[in-house]
Amino acid sequence: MIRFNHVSKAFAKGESALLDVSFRVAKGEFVFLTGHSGAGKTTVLKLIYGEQSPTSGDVHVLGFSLPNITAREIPRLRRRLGIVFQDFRLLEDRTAEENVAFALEVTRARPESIPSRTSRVMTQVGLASKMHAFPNELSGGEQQRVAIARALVLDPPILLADEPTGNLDERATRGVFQLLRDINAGGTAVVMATHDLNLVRQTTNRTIELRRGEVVYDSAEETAPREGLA
Amino acid sequence: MIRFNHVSKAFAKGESALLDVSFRVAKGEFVFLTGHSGAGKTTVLKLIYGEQSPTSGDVHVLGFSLPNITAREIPRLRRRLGIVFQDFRLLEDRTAEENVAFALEVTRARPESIPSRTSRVMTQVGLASKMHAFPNELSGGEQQRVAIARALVLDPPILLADEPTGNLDERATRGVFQLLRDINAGGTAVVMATHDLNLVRQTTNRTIELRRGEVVYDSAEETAPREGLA
Amino acid sequence: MRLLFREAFLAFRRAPLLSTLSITTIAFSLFAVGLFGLVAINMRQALRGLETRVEIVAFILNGTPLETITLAADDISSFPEVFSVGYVNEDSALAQAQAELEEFRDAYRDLEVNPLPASLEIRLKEGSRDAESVSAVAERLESFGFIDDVRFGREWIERLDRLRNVAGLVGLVIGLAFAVVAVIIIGTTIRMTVLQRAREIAIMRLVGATNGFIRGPFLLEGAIKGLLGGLLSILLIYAGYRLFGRNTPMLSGLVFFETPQLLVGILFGVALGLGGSLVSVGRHLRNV
Amino acid sequence: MRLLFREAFLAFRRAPLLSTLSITTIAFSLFAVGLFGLVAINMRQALRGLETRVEIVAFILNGTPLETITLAADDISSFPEVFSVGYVNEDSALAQAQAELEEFRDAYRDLEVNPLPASLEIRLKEGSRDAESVSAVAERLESFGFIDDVRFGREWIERLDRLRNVAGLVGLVIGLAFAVVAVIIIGTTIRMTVLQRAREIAIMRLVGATNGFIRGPFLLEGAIKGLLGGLLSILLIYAGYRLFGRNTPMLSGLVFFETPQLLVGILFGVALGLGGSLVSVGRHLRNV
Ligand SMILES: Nc1ncnc2c1ncn2[C@@H]1O[C@H](COP(=O)(O)OP(=O)(O)OP(=O)(O)O)[C@@H](O)[C@H]1O
Ligand SMILES: Nc1ncnc2c1ncn2[C@@H]1O[C@H](COP(=O)(O)OP(=O)(O)OP(=O)(O)O)[C@@H](O)[C@H]1O
Ligand SMILES: [Mg+2]
Ligand SMILES: [Mg+2]
Repeated sequence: MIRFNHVSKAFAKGESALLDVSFRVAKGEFVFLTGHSGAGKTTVLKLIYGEQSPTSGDVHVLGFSLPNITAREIPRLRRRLGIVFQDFRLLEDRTAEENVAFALEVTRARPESIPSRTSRVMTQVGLASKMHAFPNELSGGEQQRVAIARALVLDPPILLADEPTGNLDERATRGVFQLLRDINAGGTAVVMATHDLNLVRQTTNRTIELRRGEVVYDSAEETAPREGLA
Repeated sequence: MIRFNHVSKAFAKGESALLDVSFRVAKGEFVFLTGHSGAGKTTVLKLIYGEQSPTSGDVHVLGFSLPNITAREIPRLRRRLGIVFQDFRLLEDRTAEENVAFALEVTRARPESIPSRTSRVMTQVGLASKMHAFPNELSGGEQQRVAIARALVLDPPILLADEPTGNLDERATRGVFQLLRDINAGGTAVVMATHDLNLVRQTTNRTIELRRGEVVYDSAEETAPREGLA
Repeated sequence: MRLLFREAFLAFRRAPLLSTLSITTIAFSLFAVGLFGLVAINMRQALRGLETRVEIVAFILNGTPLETITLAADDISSFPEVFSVGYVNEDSALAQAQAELEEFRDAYRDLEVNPLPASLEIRLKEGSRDAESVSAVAERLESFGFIDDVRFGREWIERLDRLRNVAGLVGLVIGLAFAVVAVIIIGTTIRMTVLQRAREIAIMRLVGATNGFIRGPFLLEGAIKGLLGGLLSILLIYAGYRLFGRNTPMLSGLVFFETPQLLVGILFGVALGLGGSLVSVGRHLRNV
Repeated sequence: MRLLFREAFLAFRRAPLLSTLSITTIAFSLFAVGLFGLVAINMRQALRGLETRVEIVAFILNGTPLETITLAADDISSFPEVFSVGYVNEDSALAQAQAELEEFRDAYRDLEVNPLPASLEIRLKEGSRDAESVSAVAERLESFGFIDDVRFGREWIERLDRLRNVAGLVGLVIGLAFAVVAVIIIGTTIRMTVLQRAREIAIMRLVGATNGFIRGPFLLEGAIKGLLGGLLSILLIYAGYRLFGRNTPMLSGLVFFETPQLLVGILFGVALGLGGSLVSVGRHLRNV
């Protein structure tokens, strides 16, 4: 479903966020993306949903391929991805409910189905009582859960989650994680960037670790030498 | 230094974020503020720096007293507080360095001293190499550390930190926490809202726990019954 | 479709200030253009009034028999440029002179003989009142044997011609200048709406909205603003017209736009709003 | 201070589009006001030209001795309203009439006796060319025994009076309208700058910036924009003046503003920019 092929990403100022990164994510897999702050986790996700373009190498997602993707194809790609952004990216002038519904409207879902689908996910993330609050009337953790709800509501074949539990307490974190696992059990591939190592250690899910833009560990390739790790 | 006196806070829509909260923070104390998402941690901090006003009760900070504080006094209060916001609140069109320097300019610090003070705190948070990057060129954790640097640079008598490690990996979290402890050792009172219970458990610092807007536990009043805790 | 309208109206509710500014700008620009248009229309009207006074006077030799004159007059009225031919005999010429030329009434009062000749007064059709046609007619008149002299105030007609040209030029230049400024201001205003909502647009694209989907509400919004602006401008112009017309009795008989002209104005407003939106949003979407 | 300027200029670098719009709006508004001002000035100039033609003609009874006339002329020139007195004898009156009144040249050609009387032509001083003063002088002239009749084109003078009033009124109304619109547009534009930077302002307040500290750069920014807008408008007006003056030879002798007037215009621009900023930022800071 996702394939990184010797991907590097450098920025105008000469800093490089990714260096020769290669990996594959199969249908229905659950992958943790870990690494220190600034290691390149968000950059990997941005390449998947086409917000950034690789400097070299190529990325294949759901049959689309970067950097050759056309401007027309990008919306089509994104509508098949559920994305939880690290900084939430909620529309400030819409209520929590409208933010979630908007993702459905964009994909031209049947209008009758929108209210029920929206309130179902809002309940799943524990925000049924905050449907009509605007983002600035929500606590940090509540905003994060709205962002998660918006990604879930699409029932996408791939879910990308960037630090989806950074603002959540332990209990809420466990809840969200369980939600992601349920969805994954339904066949959705999940890529979750996180530095909550507790979470990572609790599970046997595949883990890809980045360090300064390089993949230094991939549990799926345990046989390969874990270079760079002390 | 900080005193909450039967403080309640309700919002227009009738939801109440705080209910009869009372506590004191003494000079040089280090206090954790914990609680589930939406418990009211951020609201407590907003009341301290005067972004919100209590619905009933009063808050005393550094000789100022809410809700009776005048519009003129608020800047004077805030210039004596270092604040790390949960959502960072960086100026988008200034570099990391300029964001930090701005806090000094506002307090009318001597212009000659600004560059050295700025680069010192940037080094302390491990961002010496990112001085000239704009916020949107920084990773989530890097932005968070710029926000921390901006709060530290003022050498304030009180430091308020709202979830300052939510976007940081374990190592960076330890670093930032150590930094806050060093500053606390220098006499600065620190109030840190967090749900990183690992961090809380590692230390013997005072902890105030909120639940649905009520103080359900305050380690300084261990003798009092811990109502509401199972 | 319902969604499209909801989004467009949401934009008004969310940015009432910017929306008001856009509408005001469109209204103001159309108001300015319209004002000049109105002045131009009224000027043309006034010139037409002056033009009707363009006439050729052919003095008739003393003693020409009346039948000759009548026949010639018939002949002349069939010239393609000629609107009417009138005969003024010696006595009425004197009466007219005394009535029109106050300063010489005294002088004429004492006259024993009438020094004025009879004449034919020829008025021309509306399209033939320029210097060229008038000269042509005058020349043909001179070929009649009984005509002594032909007068037509050459200078006055040439001045009218020039006035007409200048008025047209000035109206065109100022109208164009205002239209250009209007388009610039509208474009910038809408570009600012777009910029103000840049974060929102960015988020929309991140959740997979197509450019068309994003553009739709903006275009509708622009068109609605243009429509409102157009209507407002007509109100303003009409108010100005009434106010001005009321307070300056000297300028009575002012005319206002006719319905088709008003419709064109409103359509122009809609086009401005739509065009401004299209350009701004298009550029923004291409650049991001 | 250095900080203040740095912040103000940063604003330009950061929002070149909005800054340009503000400057353009100010320039455009001043341009409009200035244009009407210029038209008004030139109109006044033109009216003054017409006014110099306001004269009173006093016809003299046939056979009045020249000395009487000369003495009376001296007397008349000492009237406070009178600028000059000229004597026109019978022969020059005829010559003048023949030269000026083309259509009656023929009529006069055949005259054996000169029907025209001699006259005194009296020009008035600049401040005394209104209908009232002219009538007063005319009345006093009529009291001279040898004066037959006094003519002064009452209607023409009254029309001039009315034209003067209308011109003044129209100029004032349109100028005011444009100024009001200018202030509204500038205020809204700056309000939008403020709104666009609302997040920034909120953050500044959160780190303890006082209202004065926040307001400073905005005010300076407004003043600078006003200054630039004022200069630009003068450039525009001058360009228009040259362009227009060049292409319409009929309107030669147009005058431009003088330096003090230009300075007032620029100051007005600065005031607009400053005032707009003050109001917008002030309101925003109060409301948040
Ligand atoms: N637009 C940009 N221009 C320059 N450098 C950038 C840009 N975006 C990211 N970077 C840099 O690339 C590196 C990787 O960033 P990325 O956001 O992928 O980190 P991350 O792993 O998500 O970190 P975090 O856990 O803190 O969110 C960082 O050092 C960052 O400063
Ligand atoms: N402006 C507001 N209007 C209405 N409700 C609000 C507003 N601000 C906060 N709330 C509500 O008050 C409650 C407490 O919010 P607060 O931000 O203090 O929580 P928190 O403890 O900081 O949570 P988190 O850990 O998720 O950041 C939440 O339920 C929130 O929805
Ligand atoms: Mg990241
Ligand atoms: Mg919070």
